[in-house]
Amino acid sequence: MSSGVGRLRTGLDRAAAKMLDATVLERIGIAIGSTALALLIGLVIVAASGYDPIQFANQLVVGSFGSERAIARTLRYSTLFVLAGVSVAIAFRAGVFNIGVQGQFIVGGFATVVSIVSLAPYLPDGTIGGVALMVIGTIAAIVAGGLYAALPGVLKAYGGANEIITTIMLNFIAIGFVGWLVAGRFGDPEATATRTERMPDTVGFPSVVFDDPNLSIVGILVTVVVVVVVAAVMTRTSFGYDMVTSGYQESAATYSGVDAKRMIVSTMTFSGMVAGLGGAIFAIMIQGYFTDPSGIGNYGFDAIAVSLLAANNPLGVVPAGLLFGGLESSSSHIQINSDVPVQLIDGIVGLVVLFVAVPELFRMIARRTGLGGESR
Amino acid sequence: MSVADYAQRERVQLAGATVVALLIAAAVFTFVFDIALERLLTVGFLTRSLEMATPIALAAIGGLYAEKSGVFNIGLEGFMIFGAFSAAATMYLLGGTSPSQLDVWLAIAIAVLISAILTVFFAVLLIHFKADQIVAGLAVWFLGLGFAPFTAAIIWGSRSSPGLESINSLAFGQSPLVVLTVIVVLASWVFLYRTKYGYWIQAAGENPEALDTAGVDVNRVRYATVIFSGAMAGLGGAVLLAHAGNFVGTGETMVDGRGWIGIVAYLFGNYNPIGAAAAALLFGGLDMLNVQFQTVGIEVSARLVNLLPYAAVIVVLTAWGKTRMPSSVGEPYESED
Amino acid sequence: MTTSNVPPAVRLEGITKRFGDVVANDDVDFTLEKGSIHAVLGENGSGKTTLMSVLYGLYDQDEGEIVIDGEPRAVESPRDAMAAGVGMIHQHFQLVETMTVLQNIVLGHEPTENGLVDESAARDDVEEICSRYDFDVDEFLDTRVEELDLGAQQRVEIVKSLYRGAEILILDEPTAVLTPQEVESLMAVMNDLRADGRSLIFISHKLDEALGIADDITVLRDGEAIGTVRAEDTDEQELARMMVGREVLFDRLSREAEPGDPALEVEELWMSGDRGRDQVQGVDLTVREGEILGIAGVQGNGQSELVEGITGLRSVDDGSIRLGNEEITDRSRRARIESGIAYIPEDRQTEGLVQEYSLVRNALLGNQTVEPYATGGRIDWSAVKDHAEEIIEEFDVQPPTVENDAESLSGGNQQKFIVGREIGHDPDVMIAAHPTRGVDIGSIEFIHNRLIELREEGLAILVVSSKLEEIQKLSDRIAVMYEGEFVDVVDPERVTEEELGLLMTGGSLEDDVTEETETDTEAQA
Amino acid sequence: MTPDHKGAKSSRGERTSLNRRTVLASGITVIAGTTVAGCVGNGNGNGDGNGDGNGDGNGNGNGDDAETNVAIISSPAGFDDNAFNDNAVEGLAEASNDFDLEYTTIEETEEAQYESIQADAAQSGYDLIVCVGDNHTDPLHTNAEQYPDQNWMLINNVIDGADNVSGWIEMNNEMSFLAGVVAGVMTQEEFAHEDSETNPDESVVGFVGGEDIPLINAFEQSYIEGVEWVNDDAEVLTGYGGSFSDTGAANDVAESQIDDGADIVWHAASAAGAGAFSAAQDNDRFALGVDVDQSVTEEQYQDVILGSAVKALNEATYDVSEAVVNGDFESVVGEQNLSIAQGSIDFVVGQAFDGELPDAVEQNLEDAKDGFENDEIELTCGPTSC
Repeated sequence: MSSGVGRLRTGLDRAAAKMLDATVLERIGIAIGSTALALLIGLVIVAASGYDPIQFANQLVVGSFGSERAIARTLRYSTLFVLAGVSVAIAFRAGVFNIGVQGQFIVGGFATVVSIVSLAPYLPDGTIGGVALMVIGTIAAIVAGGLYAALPGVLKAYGGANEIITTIMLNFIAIGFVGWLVAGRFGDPEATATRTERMPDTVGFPSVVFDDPNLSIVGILVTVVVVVVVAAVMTRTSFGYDMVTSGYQESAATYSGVDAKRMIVSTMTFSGMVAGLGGAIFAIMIQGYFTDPSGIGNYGFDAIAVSLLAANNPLGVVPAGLLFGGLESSSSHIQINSDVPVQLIDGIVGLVVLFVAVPELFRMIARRTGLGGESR
Repeated sequence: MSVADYAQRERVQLAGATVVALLIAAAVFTFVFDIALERLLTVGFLTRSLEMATPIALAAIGGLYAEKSGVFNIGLEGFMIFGAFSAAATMYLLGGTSPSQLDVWLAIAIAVLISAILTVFFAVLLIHFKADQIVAGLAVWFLGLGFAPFTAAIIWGSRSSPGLESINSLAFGQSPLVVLTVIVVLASWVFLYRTKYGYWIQAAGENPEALDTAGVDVNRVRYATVIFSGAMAGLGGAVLLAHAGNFVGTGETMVDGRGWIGIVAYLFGNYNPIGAAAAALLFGGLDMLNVQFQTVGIEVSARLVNLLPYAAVIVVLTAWGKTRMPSSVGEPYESED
Repeated sequence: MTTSNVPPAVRLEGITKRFGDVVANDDVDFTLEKGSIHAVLGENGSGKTTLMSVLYGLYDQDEGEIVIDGEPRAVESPRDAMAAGVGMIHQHFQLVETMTVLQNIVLGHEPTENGLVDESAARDDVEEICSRYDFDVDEFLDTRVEELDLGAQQRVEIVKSLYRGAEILILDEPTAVLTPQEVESLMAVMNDLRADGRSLIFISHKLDEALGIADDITVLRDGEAIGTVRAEDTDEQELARMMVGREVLFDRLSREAEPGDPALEVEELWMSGDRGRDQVQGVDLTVREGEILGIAGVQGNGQSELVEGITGLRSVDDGSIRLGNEEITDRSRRARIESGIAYIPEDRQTEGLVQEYSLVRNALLGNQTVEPYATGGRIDWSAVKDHAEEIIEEFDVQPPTVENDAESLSGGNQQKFIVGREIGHDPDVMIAAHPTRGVDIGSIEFIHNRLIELREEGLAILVVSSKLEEIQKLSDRIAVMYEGEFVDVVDPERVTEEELGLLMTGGSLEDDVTEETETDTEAQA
Repeated sequence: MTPDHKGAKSSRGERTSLNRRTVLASGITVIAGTTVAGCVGNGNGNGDGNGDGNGDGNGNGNGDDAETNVAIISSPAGFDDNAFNDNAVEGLAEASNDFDLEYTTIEETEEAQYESIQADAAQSGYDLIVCVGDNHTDPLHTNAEQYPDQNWMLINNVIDGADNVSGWIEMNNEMSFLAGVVAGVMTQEEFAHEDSETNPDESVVGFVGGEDIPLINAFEQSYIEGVEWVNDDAEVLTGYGGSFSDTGAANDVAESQIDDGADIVWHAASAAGAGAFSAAQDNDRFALGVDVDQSVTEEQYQDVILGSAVKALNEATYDVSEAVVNGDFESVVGEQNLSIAQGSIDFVVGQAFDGELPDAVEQNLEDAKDGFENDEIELTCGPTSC
């Protein structure tokens, strides 16, 4: 019985490795192909349902990159998708399947709000106090996200509990438990809706470059820094080498001196830290307080798709996150400006993900059309 | 006794211990809160637990077959959504807002058929095109969340259907679909462990080469199980709908995570159809016990009690973590010929 | 055995099989007479298994014809092969571990009644086969395959083929995983099968086995059939020449330097393994500077565990390990690498290399915390690349491109790369487990010479191998391991292969080959 | 959700509370068989031509050139809830029939996006933006200031000091109280209709909540107070399904309560509430509807829906739209109430029970309403939380 988890890993590893095998160019081709094919099918459905597909396509573009507001909106979503996507990529790259990013994101964001709200009275008002609070809040999120991810890591490493299942369960638990806290102990008695107290006004990123209350260049910069740091850790440090090697071939990693169990825990922790940071950005830059987490978007789940679209490469997560951010943003636009039921966008995202999973399909298409004589 | 048998026995003991613990907890509660036990453990409680477990068990059986044969169908949730929606749409097309019982049964059958047809595409992507099973399965969920409400909006002008019809109960208030599920569970156990096709399914997941060299087409077996898994998830969704009587497509839809719990159920049940059904019943029972607590006024936060099954899964996986997963899950099989 | 008026059981004519640019079988002819055993000999990668896979329908030949019992057959799948009466016992058993022996035997050919598998009918049939050939398989029909040892699994495989009505049996390197006793009983079974009129193809790279059992021997080299000879008309030297294309000398390499101080000392080591407790039972050993200690033994007698215990991959239950004067028993694998233990692992495919990594990235494997490749956790890739290029240069790794993925290299070149990398650690102790397994002859010699050179340079080397000639050729002393213990320590100059074989299977020797005086079976090495 | 505009128009004329049922119900009477565009409105003012084909269905021939454009942003529960959100949309649909007005629905279920989507809508040049749900309050604080020339309508809260926001507080507590009154009366009566009957021997009623959140807790508490106002000995069984969309969960909660003796169940579970109705139907008991006349919106359960506690949210959106059309938005700025005193919270008898309920129901309802109008009844909970 003992090898169950290991075997699951091997199976999934192989699937993941298959994605990694593809060359960079091929990956990009597949990503573009998947997206194009999914959009094409989406347009056919739009037409079949009696709407104007050209109009719809136009709104997709306008809604994502057509105006300053649209771009800001796209970047706002993308920031979260990229952070959550990087978090997923870290774990998947190391062969640990962290499906719990959503939960870590929530726990992180909640930790930010709680720590800031409770410490605010003890710190001076004004910018300095605000910055201090934000730093503390962000650290709290990173710690909380890391710990919440470390738990399934420990359970997997030392208890043999399949992390795919435990992290899914921990998502439910995070939503339920944080929701309980928000509705009860940490709820704002003054507020009529279910939410915590608002963080002080001094907590918030400055609005420079983008004239959007929920997007700040600071958030984008933090995201970029995270991407660069994670990419550098993966490719330029011993820890990253240990991690990625564990993902490719656990036995070789062990041979080279990696403590597999500790690696699982550190990978999960690292992944959760980034997810928690995403939660902090969400809380500080966008929300300003914390609500019932069941109403927070599925960033952690979509991030799995983002990461896989990017072949679990932290740098690739950026364009993939932009794509998802753009789709999400145009869905917002389409709501305001068209009659097409917005669920269609969710469906199209599903199609993108589906096609991303099937590189073979595109290789076949490439072969059939003679666009690239790719041999397997 | 083999390791697997031993663990199996531990699992049975564990399930027994859980039930006993729950009963003791219930007894303590009744004492502390001065509530009569018979108010808590009613026939209705049993009926509802069974009904709650039914869709989960069906999806779990489907997922279990697919995984036994080496294909991880993580898209159960999505197929359940499609199943529930197809059943509602069929019922509506057959009988408008007041379909007959025959329409209900027909709708269930057609929902299974539609889910099976959708799964054929999925199976081709997984098996022929060697799609990444995790990602493709996740995509099915997204597709279900998107296209089922979308189509509902086209048909009804709303993501939720108007009230349709739910299935009539048999004697003692039991749903015929619960009976159907019990039959499916038993039949799938017999099929898996007592027929040659069951042998092939097990071999396809454990050692596909062995099956191939025994002259059986591995991928054909896998196509069959994957399509079956979609059909069963679809049946689960249709059963859910037939119990509820209308389709709700808002939020996470009426399926609301049951497909995921289905996966957990068969892992919990260690890939044994009866074990999976028992796990589904355990989850259903826990959920309904929570409802009973609320009804009789035992003051526990519903939100927290709702988390019990999830916590239980984590504890059990950690303490008895070793689920025997078929060796070749997730690997596409390519016959050498 | 050959009868001229009966058509041969199998005739392969002009079989050619290509994989991409690689020609695995080049216009091979092969004839298996009815009621005979025909050995197919060849080095690893010579095309033996490919040829048999063509016959068994696992591969389609690109050219050529398969004639079975005088009839040309299109064998496109194992199903076709079985229909023609051909069964194959693979090197990796084709058994479903979680299913019972009986279920495995009948898989794909289950007798059914009312739609259910008729277990009792199956049982009767299988028991009948077992009694005919005196197999013990019927004693554990309801056991799960995963609980059987390899020898028993192999017998299950044979019964499975017979159950499917195979008249022609292909055994792909059947002895590789067996103990000598099991090999003996396999030979007896093969004899019985032949006597019963079945025809057998026996794939091997062991000359003595082929000579011992076969009627005819066909030698393959580089995908071509070099020739077919009658076993009674040939000898080892001729076969070896056919296999490798030149004379092979089993010469020991001379040594000059005297061993120095103890570099590695193991005392009273007790270890558990995957198969249970006490896989290593109180082993003592010492390897001195400038000395090669060989550990001989049949696979599965605790050598793997012992090596893993020393290298830090597996925890020990009791005892101590010292490197020089330092106690390292509780150190992690990484700490041991850093303190100077190099390790050529048993399985280069999964342990020694990351297949999808380029050679540059593989050059870092194990060196992640070693200067100058990594300083304070930061990797200096240019230093790593230089290192990779040095290895390639010095160890003649082909093709000499550091950007290539490890998986694109042949086994020998992979192994040379690993040896080069491990030596690059500048270690005090080198542990080499099966350093030349599955490696071509040229690379074997290269690796052997390097190990000897290192010994001359004062390195303490521990070599584990199941190849006796390798052990004899390299070692200054040979410790023989049996059932978790060192049964004896012998002088390679004074011991014969037969004597070693006897020790490895639990026998004991006259005192004259034993080095010094031993008090008991727990030899002080 | 195309309104039955004949019904809508006629009902507009009769502004008495007794006939309000037709108003409240009209919007959702013909759910089935309408097109999507009917649901999301008939086009909009942003140059989108898709609405044209469907515009006629709403009796609005003006296509895209309407004078007045209104946007409505959902609460986190989203549209298609057959209750709260749809009720608000309903008033706009009516207004679009009566005036040269068009509306667009914007569903946003993530609270974090409200600030941004409100701003997006404000930038798109709508004459009025309706924000459904208290969750919009915080973001609207910012946006009302940010877009001072934009007319806003906020349902469930007010923005203090903002002169461009019409804030509507619906007295959910009063509505819930009325439901409790009816439940409290009916559980004591001996009453049967078709297969269903009450159990006069025991006074047990049920409450089925959606998610266990303060808003719904306020419903629960006020309902209990209503029941106890009628009948001190009555027992109220309460439970939450944990979701606003999982009908099965609501069904299980209701069944459990009915098992335990409840003969009347009321729900505050949005779309999931249908599960409570089916539980009543399957177990031959009765149920009460919420927000709108659910004997109309959930017609197949009309034989068990004794009546519904309703609020004229549609009137509120209608009225504010009308004010905007007439250039008279100032008249609705500031705090507005949907209350019993205003005649916009009421209890309507189910369509299958017209004239069948015992007189005690009407009597107690009148007493309760009088009690509210005369400030004689004090409730523990406010309209949105306790």
